[in-house]
Amino acid sequence: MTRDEAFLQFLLRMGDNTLILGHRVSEWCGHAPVLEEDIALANTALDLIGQTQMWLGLAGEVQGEGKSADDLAFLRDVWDFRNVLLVEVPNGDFGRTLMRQFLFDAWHSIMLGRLMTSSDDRVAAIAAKASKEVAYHLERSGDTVVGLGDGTEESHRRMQEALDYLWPYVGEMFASDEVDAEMAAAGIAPDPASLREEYDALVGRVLRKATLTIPDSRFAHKGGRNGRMHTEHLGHLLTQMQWLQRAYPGATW
Amino acid sequence: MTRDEAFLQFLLRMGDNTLILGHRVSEWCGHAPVLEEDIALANTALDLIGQTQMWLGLAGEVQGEGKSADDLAFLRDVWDFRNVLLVEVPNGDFGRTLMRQFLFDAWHSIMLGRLMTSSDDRVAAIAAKASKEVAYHLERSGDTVVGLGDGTEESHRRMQEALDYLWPYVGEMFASDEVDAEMAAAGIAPDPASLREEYDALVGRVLRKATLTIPDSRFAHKGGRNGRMHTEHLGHLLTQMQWLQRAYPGATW
Amino acid sequence: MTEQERAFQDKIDADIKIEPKDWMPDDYRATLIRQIGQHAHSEIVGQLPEGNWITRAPTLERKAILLAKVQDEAGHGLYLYCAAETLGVSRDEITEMLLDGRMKYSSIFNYPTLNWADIGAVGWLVDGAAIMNQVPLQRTSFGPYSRAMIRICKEESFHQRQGYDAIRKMAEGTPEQKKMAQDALNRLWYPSLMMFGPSDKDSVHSAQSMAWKIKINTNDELRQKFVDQTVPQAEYLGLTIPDPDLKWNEERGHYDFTDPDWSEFYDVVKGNGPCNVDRLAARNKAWDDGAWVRDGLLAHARKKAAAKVAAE
Amino acid sequence: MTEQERAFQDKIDADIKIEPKDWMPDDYRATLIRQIGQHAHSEIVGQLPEGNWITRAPTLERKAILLAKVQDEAGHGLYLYCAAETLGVSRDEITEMLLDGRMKYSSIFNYPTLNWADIGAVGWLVDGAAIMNQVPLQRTSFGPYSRAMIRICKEESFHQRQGYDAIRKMAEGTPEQKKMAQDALNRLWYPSLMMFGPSDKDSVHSAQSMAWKIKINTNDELRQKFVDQTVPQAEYLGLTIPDPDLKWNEERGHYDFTDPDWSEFYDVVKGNGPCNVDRLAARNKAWDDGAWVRDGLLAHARKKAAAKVAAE
Repeated sequence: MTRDEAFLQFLLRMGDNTLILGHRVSEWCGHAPVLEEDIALANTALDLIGQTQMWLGLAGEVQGEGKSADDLAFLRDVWDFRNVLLVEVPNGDFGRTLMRQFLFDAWHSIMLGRLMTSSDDRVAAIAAKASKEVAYHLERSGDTVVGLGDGTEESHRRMQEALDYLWPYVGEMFASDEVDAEMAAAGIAPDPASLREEYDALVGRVLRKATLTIPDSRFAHKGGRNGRMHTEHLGHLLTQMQWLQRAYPGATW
Repeated sequence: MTRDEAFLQFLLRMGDNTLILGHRVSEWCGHAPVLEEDIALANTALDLIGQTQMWLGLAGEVQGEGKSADDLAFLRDVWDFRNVLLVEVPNGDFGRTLMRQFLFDAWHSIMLGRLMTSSDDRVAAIAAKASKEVAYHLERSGDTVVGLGDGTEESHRRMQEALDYLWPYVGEMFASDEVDAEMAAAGIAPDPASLREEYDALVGRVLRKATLTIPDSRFAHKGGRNGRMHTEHLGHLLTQMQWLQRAYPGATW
Repeated sequence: MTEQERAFQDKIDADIKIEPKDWMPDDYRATLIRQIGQHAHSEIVGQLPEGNWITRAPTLERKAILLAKVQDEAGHGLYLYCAAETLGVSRDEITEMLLDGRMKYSSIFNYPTLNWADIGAVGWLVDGAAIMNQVPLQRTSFGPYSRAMIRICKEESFHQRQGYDAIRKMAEGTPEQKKMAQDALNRLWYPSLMMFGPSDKDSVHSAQSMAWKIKINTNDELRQKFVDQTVPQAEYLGLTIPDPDLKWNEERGHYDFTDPDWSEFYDVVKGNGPCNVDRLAARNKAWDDGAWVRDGLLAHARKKAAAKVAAE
Repeated sequence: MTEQERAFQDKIDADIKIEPKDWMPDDYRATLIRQIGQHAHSEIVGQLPEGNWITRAPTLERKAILLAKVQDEAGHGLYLYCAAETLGVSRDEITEMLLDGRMKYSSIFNYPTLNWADIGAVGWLVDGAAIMNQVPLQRTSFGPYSRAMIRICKEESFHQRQGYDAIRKMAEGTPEQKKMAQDALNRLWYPSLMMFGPSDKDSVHSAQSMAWKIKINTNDELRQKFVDQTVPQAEYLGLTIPDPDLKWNEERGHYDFTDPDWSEFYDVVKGNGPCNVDRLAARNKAWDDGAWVRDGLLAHARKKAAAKVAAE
């Protein structure tokens, strides 16, 4: 694997994470439990779509086949996606959506913090812009997880169920492979495994405040970051997301 | 409008009804309340898909542009569909699905009975084959509507809600326009309005046994039979149904 | 008219804003609550037809624009609910009136969005008609409402330009795209004209509302203005207004046009629009499903407040 | 061994079927209930991965074939639940054991179906492996089970041929279709090998089950037979088995192949497969959502029966 091949994979991983999570969050539009949440969710989705444009834009550049961010977003099939499985699981109830957001935001904020010192200026610049947005996402999702975890009996139960369901999807964010080794060697991105300690501390702190119990298992579903085995959910998501581009190829919108 | 243009519209109406309803029913696969219902729903969907192949196959022939039934099913967009709105509304709970099925089956069986004496031999032949299947669908959906309507308090309530929701979609099946006039003049198909009396008698009899009350309104949603205004639901259905054909144009499966 | 009423009307005539703590006639208050509430509900329900296409937006940029727009609409809802609250009705109270059908929202949102060009057409026509209604309301007599309208109008005119840009892309695109644009215009033209309400001669409340400066122009004036503005835009796009009798009237200096079918309008208001049932069901589901979230966050806020008191 | 047990074993040795009313050892009954129940549950849960593609089937014919297949699987579930009922356990009872995790289903259904070629591969590989397991069970000692297996095997071999035909179309199709076929084979090969269970030397129940003719062949024998049958089919399709060490062993007259990763197998059995949670959630939801339907139909049947009695 050449450095550019690894770099492309890394960029797709970053961009597909934000693309797919942004899509999932946008599904809530008009259906949130309270108006302020509708606005906040739309805002999160909007930030993630913006970040997608930057990551996938750079991915297209590095790939060098003349593909735009839109080409990459709308014209790849399931196996070409490189997002972690966590971001593609269905929204479930509002509690699961917010728990997923928190578990991702925590990783995302730590990752972007490291990427701000990337040896690649373009990566560093994207990270600098995105990390401000994500700091706000994390503050918000963390607060909501605490509020609902330490709310009523029902909200506590639902948040614990959400955590139990999502926890097996957390480990994949810290898996390392040859792409990561290459990126670490080039100083472009950190080894994901090196983020785990900080993550556990941060997530542990918030979930304790939320009176929630982290499941006692390190088992991790994998297969998204290398595309080997996504969940069945991603294919359904793409039928919607890519519909117009697939049905009317070559049109400009 | 020439006779062939009208004939094509008529065939699309028949075939799109069975295509879209067959798709909706197939969504239940593996999720029905009891195993026998899983089997029965799959069987209904299967019959409807088979009828679709016949109607749309003939439609492609009459159109004379070399299109197959698959081309018509998988490569038209929302506005080109000619099914009544009733068949595209989402499944809802099992009660709504069965009520929709019953309201359609009743119309379908009467319609097919008339079409068996069509002046067009091909139409008569399709109707003869389909009407045997549909007689069974009607018997089954009618029995289930009676069983659930006259079951528990909850099942009665749900069936009444289903009927209230679906009733405004019934009228469209009996609307007449210049296509129908042309078909009636040619002796190919009856004027839909002429089926209403028999329908009201049949549906009234079953719903009375089901202890359900027909809403006191003749208001009818329209727009499916001429494609002017489908519901928002059809577009979402097509994203799934047409995905592979749209994503991989020209492949054979 | 009592002295109090006289003083109140004098303030309005002198273009002095009425503020929440000022005395006001009961009818003025009730009419405003109805009008502001209905406007707020329209923003909220109005998220649904556009939200219907967010997951199918064809490019990242279009998705972002649409999301931002729907987010703005929720924001407008928020301003307006706040304005209504200054009149003594809580957000939850009027939300429940929406959900059980006691209060209405703009009938235009009971029509479906069926192809991507509808998203452009909603911005162009629906927001266009809304602005036509709202611009004069910036001068309305009730202070909080007037200030909310000033903020809202600014954003709405931005949305309208974006909508026009989106439908222009379609009208100038492939034959299928152009067909989508025309189809959208065909379906949304008359419902947009209906947004101004029935002719004033058929409207019972108009005179009093105009005296109170809750309503500034007549429905027919605004409708004419909208037609006059929109027809040249459609021509520029190469689209055909679905009205064979539409034509420029040199004498009047306005377009003559066919009135919408008001029986359809009353049908939709009664609940028989293509999407009334689904729209209200969606809002009710969001509200019901969200009850545990609202309860949970409230319970947490109370615990925190109690802990703070205990610590002091 | 008691005299009763002796006589029981003699019947089995003489290939006389055991029928529900015959005396049988408690362990024989319990083992059969577990085995038949697990098989029945596999048919039911097995609807889900294939059902996942019914709404996306690429042609009307493929949709019809897939629907018919999934319908057959529900039918197989029905035969098997009936066979289990003859052993004194009701369908609702063992269904609830599936739903709360006390009983298992075949682990293969905890893998996802991710592209259309998976549907072909499931027919070719998964049904192929199932048949390999099931053909000998037509001769199993328990009469109702044996008769159910005879009906099932007939339909399964039909499914397998259809599956092979579907993946052949993919393998002979466009480059993307061929890539889908290879991708499906890559993901499903080892899980298919796992369907025969761990090596018999690691299996506790095997000896007794074979003596009772509940199990006819060893897991390893069947696995080898499956590999020997499947490798030439893959070659014919131009697909590559994802096992670099796979090769023909002239001496043994069999293919040598790499054993699956049994730690993955035990992980999946424990509940950590890619889809365990979602599969069980889907079945539980179907059951819970359907409670009112089952209750309603039962209540109606009772009313009818009562009316009939009253009329007599």
